[in-house]
Amino acid sequence: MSEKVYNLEEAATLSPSGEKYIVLQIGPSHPGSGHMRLVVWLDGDIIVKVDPDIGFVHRTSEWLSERREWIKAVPIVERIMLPDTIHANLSYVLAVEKLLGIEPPPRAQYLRSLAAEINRITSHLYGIGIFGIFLGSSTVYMWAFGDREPFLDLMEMLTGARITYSYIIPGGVRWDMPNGFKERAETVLQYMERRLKDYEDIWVKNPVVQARTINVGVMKREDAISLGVVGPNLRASGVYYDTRKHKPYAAYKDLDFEVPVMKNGDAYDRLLIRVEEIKQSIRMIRQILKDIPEGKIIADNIYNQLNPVMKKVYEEKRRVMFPAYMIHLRPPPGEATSMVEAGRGEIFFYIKSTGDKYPYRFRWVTPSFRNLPFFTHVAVGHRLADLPAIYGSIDYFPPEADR
Amino acid sequence: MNLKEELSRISQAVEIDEKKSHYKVSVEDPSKLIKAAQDLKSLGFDHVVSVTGVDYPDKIEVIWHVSSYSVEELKSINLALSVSVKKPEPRKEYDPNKRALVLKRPPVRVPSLVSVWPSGAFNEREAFEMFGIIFEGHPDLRYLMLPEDFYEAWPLRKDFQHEKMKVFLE
Amino acid sequence: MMELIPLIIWLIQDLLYIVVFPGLVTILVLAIVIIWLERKIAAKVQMRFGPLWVSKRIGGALQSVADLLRFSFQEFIVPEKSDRWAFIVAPGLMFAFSMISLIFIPVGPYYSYLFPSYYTILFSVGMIIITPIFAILVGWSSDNKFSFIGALREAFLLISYEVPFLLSVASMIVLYRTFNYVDAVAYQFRGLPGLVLNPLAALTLLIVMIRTTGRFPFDITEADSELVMGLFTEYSALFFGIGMATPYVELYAFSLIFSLLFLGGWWPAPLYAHGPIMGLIIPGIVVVVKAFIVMALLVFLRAVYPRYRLDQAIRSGWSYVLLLSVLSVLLSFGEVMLLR
Amino acid sequence: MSEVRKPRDPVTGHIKALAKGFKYLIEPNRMTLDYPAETMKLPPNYRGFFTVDDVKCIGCSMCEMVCPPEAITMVPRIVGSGGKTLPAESAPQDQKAAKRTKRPVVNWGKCIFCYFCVDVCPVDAFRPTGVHDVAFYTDREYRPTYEEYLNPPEDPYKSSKKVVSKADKKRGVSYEPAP
Repeated sequence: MSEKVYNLEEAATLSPSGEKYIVLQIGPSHPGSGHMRLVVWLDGDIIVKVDPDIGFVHRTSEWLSERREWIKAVPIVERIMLPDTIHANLSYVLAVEKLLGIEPPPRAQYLRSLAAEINRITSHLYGIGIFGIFLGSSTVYMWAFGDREPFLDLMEMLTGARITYSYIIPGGVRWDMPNGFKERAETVLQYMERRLKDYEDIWVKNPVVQARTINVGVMKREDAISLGVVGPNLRASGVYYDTRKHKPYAAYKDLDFEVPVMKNGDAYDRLLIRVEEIKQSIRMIRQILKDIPEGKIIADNIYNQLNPVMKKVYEEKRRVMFPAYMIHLRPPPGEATSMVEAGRGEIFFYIKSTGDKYPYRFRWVTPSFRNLPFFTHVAVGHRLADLPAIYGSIDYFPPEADR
Repeated sequence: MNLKEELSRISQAVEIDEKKSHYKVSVEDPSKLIKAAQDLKSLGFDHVVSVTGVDYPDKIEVIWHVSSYSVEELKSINLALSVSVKKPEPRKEYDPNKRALVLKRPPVRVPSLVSVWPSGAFNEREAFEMFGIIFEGHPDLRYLMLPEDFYEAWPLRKDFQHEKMKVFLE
Repeated sequence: MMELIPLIIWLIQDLLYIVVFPGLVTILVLAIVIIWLERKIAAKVQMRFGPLWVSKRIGGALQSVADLLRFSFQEFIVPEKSDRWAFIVAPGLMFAFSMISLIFIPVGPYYSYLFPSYYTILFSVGMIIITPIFAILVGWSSDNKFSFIGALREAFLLISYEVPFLLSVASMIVLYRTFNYVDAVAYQFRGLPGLVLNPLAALTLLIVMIRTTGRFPFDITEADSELVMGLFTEYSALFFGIGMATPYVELYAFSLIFSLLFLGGWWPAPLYAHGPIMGLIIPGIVVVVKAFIVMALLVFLRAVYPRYRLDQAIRSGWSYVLLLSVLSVLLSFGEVMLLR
Repeated sequence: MSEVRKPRDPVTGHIKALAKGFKYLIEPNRMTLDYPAETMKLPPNYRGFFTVDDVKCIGCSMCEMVCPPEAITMVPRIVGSGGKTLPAESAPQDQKAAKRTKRPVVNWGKCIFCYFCVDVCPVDAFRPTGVHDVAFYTDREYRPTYEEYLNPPEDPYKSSKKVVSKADKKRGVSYEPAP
């Protein structure tokens, strides 16, 4: 932070042409912007005001989902949050299940948590990698993206796809855990644990990284609460809040895990908290693999609607086929909300049904959208070179914010 | 703390279904909204999760979903604060660009709660451009995501006509 | 007729001097090799192959050649509002001055007859110091805010790292009591290499080298996540290629200076010898190999470090590095007093 | 969590970082596949291109209804001998004798490989082909006719070395020749 502190009220009155300031348009085609534009007012090297201009990848997911059958929203919400598809999928399905009044069986709950935790690791690795390339370290970028690979392979084994899994459906999950999954997962977890030490040496405890991130982009606890930031960024500011603990879903009630909380709220804490959450996810995956109960992976009232061919497929391949009911889901009138702790933070769904074959109102808020105040409030007063550090540390994913 | 009691003090219309974790406080009069929001904030609901509208044939319901980071008992609760405003009648107006009469759907007005919950700022901007809800008192009510040619289109209202979109659909 | 023969030999030697050591051919080959090596080292650390498919049998070593070809067939676009002449000339001048500095760096005991000078250290250092000024011109003439900020950063860094650079070279001048590379090498032949005699100056020069040639962690003027491509944002085609190559030429020049001043020059080749083979080629190879090792060490840093912020770099330039260079001068004085 | 945050002193930090980089330089941990030269043999459950069993299909249009991107269209067919279908144009003169049915065709330009259609099929008539990385060069190729759809795109890297990935404790992912 510079000694000269600009307050936001003063910054808001600046003329957009900026006679006194350099106005930088960072993005939408800029290596350090992603699919968005940051309009930055600079006084010398100091940022006076940042105006995030989002919406370049606005994909009208709400509009599309309100004009389609209920089940068709599953792939749509996934495509918005590509590094983190399971959570979008899960969150939507939870809301629909609340409307339908279906409760998935315990094995399906565990499988949901398993997929979610594997996905959380890949999502955090994605974030660490992007943070790396924003600060100039191509090694961490490549490492993190490479180390997603074993986890993506695991998910491929489980779901048959690498990114867009469409794994979770109302009432359960679509595929059961295949043979050999547990052994492979254990190998991958051991690999990741060993690699985290490498990350520590070359990235987390690298003096250059520490110089770039410690006391940069400080989000104080009170600000974090009043600005409503989410996820690891919130916990880095010292707020103990995790949807998995406070609004438990899937199998998180039964799992034993800690929620890492830091207190400084700077970019370095936000980096550390992601590393810690990877460790917790590894711990949770071990528990799930150990404790996973036997049984069906789909709710009974859906299983009973399967025809004999489908039941045979289910017994042989442990694959759930859709009864015709799935196409014509018509939840009773009412509204439901659901919240899920995704890799970047909390996804919120608000769905209103009028008993029709389409959702009447489909509203969702993604974590990146709620992390936007980092640009408008935290970046002010820092140097231009701190902007990528702040951007990278909050793990902002523009398509996710635009929806 | 008995949540139901506290909430019913704020407004008469309170729906609570703990099994479905559904909590909703409806305010009849938009002018009482800020008071209700302040009361909720003093209860401990300190941040806005989502601000959205729901378009009905005759009215628009504006919903603030709020939750708490600071009060331990409220962390598991996601509360909806809703207010309904009647939609003004759409009227035909001459559009010099199209050289024709076009149907104008006037926006509705509700007080902005940014002064109470700063975390709703971006959400309210989104609700403004999607539903045509003017949040009075919002410090920076601009279009957020939509481009300029969607000016006053209010795309998430049910009567939105998407002539331009046909090209993209097929 | 017979009296022409020595002249012809001199001509051949001068030609060799300019073209081969440390001259044009070597720098071209070395630039290609070092760019390839940089990418390969980074790829090794980063768990991937690196350039491979251009020439698969030799590990993709011709990738840089392919890039050069691509650059030379691209369209060169001059932005409408740029300062046209400066925009075109500045990268060339920047490249030229970094090349000129090479002429004053002898790689063997052979004294060129074209550039005989007793002050080769001063000349080469002077020429290297001029190049960043043209870098600032490049940034200024583009009429792009990112280039402009890049130019400002270059200017700030130039000033803050020039002094330690000059002081570290000055400390070696004090130590060797000469302005001449050959005498400096001769001094090291008689005793220990400069690295042992004055490690502080060596460290300072290394840091300055990293900074001036824009290696990590001082990759500040073209920090791509902030400034797109820094100075060269608006450039395209061969001019962009020149912009990419100049730091490597500077890196080569710096590494030659480093190996001559600190690594014993062309030791273990004989100190004084005559003829193009013993006087130029063999010592040249030795020096270039040493310089190459230094270059490889510096390009390896890319695989380890992110970049510092501008103010951090400037602060350390004016504090730690300056302190180091002042100490190195004092150390040299001390050693000179002691040895006398 | 404060012990995690404790900063390392710069000298140790630099040395450790450099040492780690150097370790990976001499002992590389290569993870990438030499892609077109080696390609993956896809696991049986991989969601790649798929085709329909002409005989099994009953033309119920469920797949068309569930398809989220509306990529599936049903084309009219008539039932021929042995359960195989014929194009509707080749119907015999006596229209009433022809048994009419429908068959699905997937527009690959729209398909998102969610496999909802595969799962909704009441007779399990779709089957995956184990092909994934296909490039189309014209718009026409995206939209196959039904006959083309029965023979989905071929693997363009047939001649390359086929490998399968394996979890590895040391390297994360290693590749071994496909069985």
